[in-house]
Amino acid sequence: MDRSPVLRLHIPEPKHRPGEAADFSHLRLPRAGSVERPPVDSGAFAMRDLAYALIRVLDDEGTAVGPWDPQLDADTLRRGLRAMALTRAYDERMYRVQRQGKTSFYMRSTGEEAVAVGQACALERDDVVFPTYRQSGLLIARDWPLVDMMCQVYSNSADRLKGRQMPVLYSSRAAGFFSLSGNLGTQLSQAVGWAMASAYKGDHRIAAAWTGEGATAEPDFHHALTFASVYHAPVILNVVNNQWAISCYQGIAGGDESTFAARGIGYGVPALRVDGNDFLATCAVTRWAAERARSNLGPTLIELFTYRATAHSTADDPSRYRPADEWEKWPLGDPIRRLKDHLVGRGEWSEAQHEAMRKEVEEQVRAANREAEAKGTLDRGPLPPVASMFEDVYREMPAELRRQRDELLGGR
Amino acid sequence: MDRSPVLRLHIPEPKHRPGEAADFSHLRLPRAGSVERPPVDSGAFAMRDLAYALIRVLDDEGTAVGPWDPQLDADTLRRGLRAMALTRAYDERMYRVQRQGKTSFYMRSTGEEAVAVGQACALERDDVVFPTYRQSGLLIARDWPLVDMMCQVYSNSADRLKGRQMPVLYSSRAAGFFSLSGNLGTQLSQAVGWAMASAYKGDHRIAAAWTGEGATAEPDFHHALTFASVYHAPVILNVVNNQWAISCYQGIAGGDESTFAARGIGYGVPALRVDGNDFLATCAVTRWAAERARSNLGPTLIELFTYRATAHSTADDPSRYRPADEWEKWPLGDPIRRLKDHLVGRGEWSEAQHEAMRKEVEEQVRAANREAEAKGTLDRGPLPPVASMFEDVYREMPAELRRQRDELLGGR
Amino acid sequence: MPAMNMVQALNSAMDVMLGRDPDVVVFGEDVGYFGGVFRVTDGLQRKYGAQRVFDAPIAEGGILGIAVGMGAYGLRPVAEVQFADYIYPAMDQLVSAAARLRYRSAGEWWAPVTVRAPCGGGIFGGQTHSQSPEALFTHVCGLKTVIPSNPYDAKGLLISAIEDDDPVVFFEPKRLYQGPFDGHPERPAVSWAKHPLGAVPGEHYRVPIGAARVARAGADVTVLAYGTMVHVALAAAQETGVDAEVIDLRTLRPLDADAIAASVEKTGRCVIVHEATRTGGFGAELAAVVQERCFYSLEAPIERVTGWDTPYPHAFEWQYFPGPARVGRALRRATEG
Amino acid sequence: MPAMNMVQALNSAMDVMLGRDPDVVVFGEDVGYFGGVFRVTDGLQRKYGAQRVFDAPIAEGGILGIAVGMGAYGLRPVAEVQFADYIYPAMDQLVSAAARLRYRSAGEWWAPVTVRAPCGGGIFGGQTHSQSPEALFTHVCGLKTVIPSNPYDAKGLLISAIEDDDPVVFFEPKRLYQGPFDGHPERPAVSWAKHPLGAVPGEHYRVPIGAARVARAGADVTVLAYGTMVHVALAAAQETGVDAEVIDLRTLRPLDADAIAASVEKTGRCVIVHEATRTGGFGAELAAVVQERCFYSLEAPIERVTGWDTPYPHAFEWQYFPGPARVGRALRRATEG
Ligand SMILES: Cc1ncc(C[n+]2csc(CCOP(=O)(O)OP(=O)(O)O)c2C)c(N)n1
Ligand SMILES: Cc1ncc(C[n+]2csc(CCOP(=O)(O)OP(=O)(O)O)c2C)c(N)n1
Ligand SMILES: [Mg+2]
Ligand SMILES: [Mg+2]
Repeated sequence: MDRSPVLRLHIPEPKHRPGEAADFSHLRLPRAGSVERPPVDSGAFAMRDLAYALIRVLDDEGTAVGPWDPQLDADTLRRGLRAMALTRAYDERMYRVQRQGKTSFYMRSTGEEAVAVGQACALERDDVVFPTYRQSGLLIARDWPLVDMMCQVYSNSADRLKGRQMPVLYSSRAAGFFSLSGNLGTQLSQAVGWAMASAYKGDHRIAAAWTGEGATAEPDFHHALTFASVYHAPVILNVVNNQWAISCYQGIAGGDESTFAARGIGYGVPALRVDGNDFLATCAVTRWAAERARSNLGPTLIELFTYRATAHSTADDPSRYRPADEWEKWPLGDPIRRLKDHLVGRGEWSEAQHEAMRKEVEEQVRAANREAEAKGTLDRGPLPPVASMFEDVYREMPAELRRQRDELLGGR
Repeated sequence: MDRSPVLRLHIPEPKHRPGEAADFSHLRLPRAGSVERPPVDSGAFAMRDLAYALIRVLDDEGTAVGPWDPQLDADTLRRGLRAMALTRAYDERMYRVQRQGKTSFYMRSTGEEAVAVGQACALERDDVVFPTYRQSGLLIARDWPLVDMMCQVYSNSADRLKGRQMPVLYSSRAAGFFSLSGNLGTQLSQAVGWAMASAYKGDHRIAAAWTGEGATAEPDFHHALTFASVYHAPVILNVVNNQWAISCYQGIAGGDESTFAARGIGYGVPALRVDGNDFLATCAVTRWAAERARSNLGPTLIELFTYRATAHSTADDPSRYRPADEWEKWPLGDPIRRLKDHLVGRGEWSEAQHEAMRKEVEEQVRAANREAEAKGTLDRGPLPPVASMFEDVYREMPAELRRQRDELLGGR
Repeated sequence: MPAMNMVQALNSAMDVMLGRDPDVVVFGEDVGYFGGVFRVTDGLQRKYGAQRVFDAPIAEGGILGIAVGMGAYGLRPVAEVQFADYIYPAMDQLVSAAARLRYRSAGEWWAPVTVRAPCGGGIFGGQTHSQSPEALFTHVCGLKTVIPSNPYDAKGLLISAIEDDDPVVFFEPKRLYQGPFDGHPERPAVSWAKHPLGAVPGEHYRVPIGAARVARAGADVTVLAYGTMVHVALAAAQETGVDAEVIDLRTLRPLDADAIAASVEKTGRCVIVHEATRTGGFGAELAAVVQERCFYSLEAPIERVTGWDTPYPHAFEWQYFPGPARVGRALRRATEG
Repeated sequence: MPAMNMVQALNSAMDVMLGRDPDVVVFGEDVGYFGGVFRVTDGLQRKYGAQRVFDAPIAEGGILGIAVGMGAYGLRPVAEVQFADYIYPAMDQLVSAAARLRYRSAGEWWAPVTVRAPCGGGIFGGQTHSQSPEALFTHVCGLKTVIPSNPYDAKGLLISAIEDDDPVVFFEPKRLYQGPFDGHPERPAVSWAKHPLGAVPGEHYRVPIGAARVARAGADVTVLAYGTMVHVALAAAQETGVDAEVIDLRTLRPLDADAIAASVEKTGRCVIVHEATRTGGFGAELAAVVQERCFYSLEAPIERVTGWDTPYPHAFEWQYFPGPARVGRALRRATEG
């Protein structure tokens, strides 16, 4: 056997690094409206080409076109627009308070608001969502009080999580929002288990889970696809491909070799790939998947193609690893602007209304923050009672933990 | 949103259970020779339909047909036939000695001999293989001494593994055969790492790894595909789909929803699906994948479609969970018989030669077993020195282990 | 009362709970149609249907992942890991998810998962079918760890585990499945039918998690043991004639430290026995607790008799296993020290 | 000699080893182009190329899997797990593969893998960026576990780990990266440049694995500590005026039991300090060993000062952290007991 050429190790590299100009001209972006919409009972094999396509509803003029147009009424769209704007305003404020030292850490979802908010729009309020740290928009779209979220960010006296979790690792059972974990990926198979339980109980509720494209490499992504496929779990598995996982571009997760949606096909899980910055499109694909799940047809994998517009977190500095102008050059634009343009184009919104709304949500955030800060900030307190640290490890506090609590309180 | 019908949980069930007659008429088996052979530099997407096909070379008359015919000369085929027959004879003997109480456990690969032996035929002798317990044929095809294998099965005084491993968990660095683990799946990502190292060093050697279809659900399968894809590792990942994982039919691993080969596509890993009982076909697909790997084109995933003809292990009783006549009805036949028929058809072999060869390999096994038993059996010894139990935990025995060894030896 | 071996007792616990509580589901590799490689779930799928007792893909991490999700929904999943040696792929879901969910959500969500796994040596299973990894779980706050030593406790503890609102890791010493094992491999297996704790009520009952049991009262030395080693310790006491008080811990976490302290304060001496490797084994925690609580009563060093710090070797199972001879020597040292 | 902080010292160890041995490769999440979220691999990819220092997919189990395979080939992989809290998905490859390969193949194959992971609290990382899971690894035979407390040791130990033919889990107390931390969070960070052990040779040197270091000689009580807690113990000794002998273990497995025994035999008293949760922590093993080896010298119960048996709570980091006040109280109790 011919043994040349000698082997060599391939290490993927992004197209551009700091100091270079960003360039997305290599992206194949199908025209809006050009991707077919298969019936919800299609099999993964039959509809496999959709995993390599990109479902887009809004065209360059902001008009909704093609079979995926969810035909949402203007009120729904204005609500979505507002939730996205509120999410962004909330993020900006919380980012700022972190910079002021009032809490330890923060993570924004800037540029990705159409993921959480658009998808929330397609789910029922009692469906349970299993998000990552970048889908705070789900809580906001479900009208969860900002003050409650802020108290979590401050770990303050009114934090329902008793100061235990880092900022943004929310939990709200009442909002059907599963407790966020710092351990990437773990929520994916849990969502499948939750959905299996719902199916087992003959419930109506479905589950939806999110992961970043980077964390698809974790085992739970594989487990989620395997178990969801085998048991036809009524679950929607979402990969938010925002191009970056901290400093690693999506090629390090395998994105140069295939799409993340395509992962589903091999498991027999139908897969859709969607413009993640197109509110109408994210809502439409999620509706399709939700209908599928509710009809006992099983899981769907959705890849939401988007871009992480800001730093990974307040602990990160993206200028060290990616060109400064990437967000500017990102061809799928800003989801808020795009939905606004669509509404304006339909005569259902105006620049003035938009500007007023922007101010309104900012004021709403400011007011909420005043209220939240009054309940405490991490740097100055008040915090929850320190003895609460020993609660909830178990349902009932075992003797040894009571002893430890007393040791702490007694200063022994 | 319409919320009916109510959700229900799907639990996959095999078509037939004990007491029923087996029936494989639902299988779509393409004609031999009907599947195209793409160039080795094809992409996973371009050749994705091969993951749903079934590459077959031998037709029902035993003639080699189509583009995948590896055109092996008769000597090579006779060597392969003999290695398969030897594997089967070896398995039968070892199964029997276990039944006689001379060792604790045994696992046969009956019906799957064309996997290990056919694939070995396509690899270079210095390529390193990372098998499961059902590819002992790799060692036999590489002419590894049966006596050495038997000594491992007996954990006897000549067992190079010092009595540490359960029977069939061989290791032979000299044969390029990686140490077998009882932990399913772990070898898959290790093979990828080995292959990456080989590429990093500018070596010529490639790696090949095997897993049962059941164990594809383990995380290492996902890791292997992900890392192999990202770094273009020169590795061949093989899924032996023998329809059963102990008592669970392949649907419990997701086989009702897709093929196992199709898993590769989503990772950008080209995938082939092959008749695992067709020696010519298993050799041919492995050659294709090996050429790809050696040309720095990266990994290939191969699904070998076969049937586990006997019990999972000596601890198992398949009559409890599958129809008694499944192996008989299995449409892809017996790999040994099929290769024999081919050779006979080519005028390169005869029934009489075959019968003589069968006797010969049986005698070879019997002689080897006499030799091995003389070096000890698990029930009667002699075994390796008991103090060797403390060796090889670390390269050098730490003080605490020396103390424990002395405690054992001193009866303290 | 029916005589049951440990397999039957465990089966009966699940049977009872499946019958009482529609939220109980049982799954794992080969547990459905086949009834488990050790037959512990035999007949349950036939009785309760495949939706409640089913086979799972070979992915211990996935099994735990869905169990946590089911628990969050409100079910009481009982998941089997086929051998304790194969629990490591599930480590992240156990430690980062099951054990932490209640705490991190301040009680909003929790995962009342029971994970059953056969542990320990004695079946010539080599290093990957013989392990006793309990100490990797007893270190994890949020988890409870239970190891029964007999059919009566096995059933009562498994029922308590399934009813418990916290995640419980439930190890089953496989060498005890068929009969009490006193550490002498050459002797034929004794039947549980002949053992008082092989009398197991058919109906629902609980053995509380967190309570130890005095398996043998004695005055000279306290032996702390669990699982298989309880029987080995009893054999050692009998064979040496040392008047040992053998405590069957039953639950490792939460630990019944009061029962331990009461006994050691009485005897002044302590031998700890487990099959798991020595360094960092649960015996270390026991030794630490005993000397913390009973320092001024101790008359000799606390002895640990454990598996060696090596993997479990296939050919030397019985030289590896801490049998009655080794325990007996420790009893003598402890009483003479 | 150049002054280095711990990040620089660790970086220098890898730099030296990449320079000396073409079989050394370094990889992990964000370690390549970016140089690691704690900057420990900063500049190494630029210097040695992307084939030798590279980014990995977010899959700790996959990272360890390929590391074992690379080790089997003959490389010396140095893999980073971004936080010790994320090591659980790698548990199976660490326990079942890395730790067992040499044994199960009777020395034919082995995995000279070094796994680096930042551990411990002190950066408001909450329960998933603050853990100290060392006891889950010290229980595993076949693994070595190292935790340095200062730049000089960090470099010398990391070089030893990379050169070691056995798998080494190398935990880096992240709170010490920038300066010695004496347990008083309200005080501004002190620079390693001002600490004698911040003087780190640029070239190759080794600190042997398995050898403890006396961080402070003393007569009244032995303190066993490692990582961050060495500095806390020193602060406690100073603040209480108790003449403690502080032993920096540096390696937990293999343990320098002789050094420990020699000290405790001298002082007759022992306090063990670690940040990890108490139950089943490495302190349990230390307590067991100390009482086994020094029973007749001990004049008071061995004390354990540890993290509470709860996850690390974001808001109560400093109430959770076993600081000098708690250690000081234990010193007093031990010397008065
Ligand atoms: C198991 C685990 N490994 C590593 C990390 C550290 N980490 C936190 S976020 C992150 C990047 C995730 O990237 P991606 O999945 O693409 O999500 P994104 O941040 O882009 O939304 C990493 C590596 C973690 N939290 N959990
Ligand atoms: C991690 C792990 N989990 C479970 C087992 C127990 N086990 C051994 S073989 C087997 C079935 C494997 O089936 P498959 O992968 O299809 O291989 P086959 O036996 O058919 O060759 C199981 C569940 C194991 N060895 N390792
Ligand atoms: Mg991302
Ligand atoms: Mg199989």
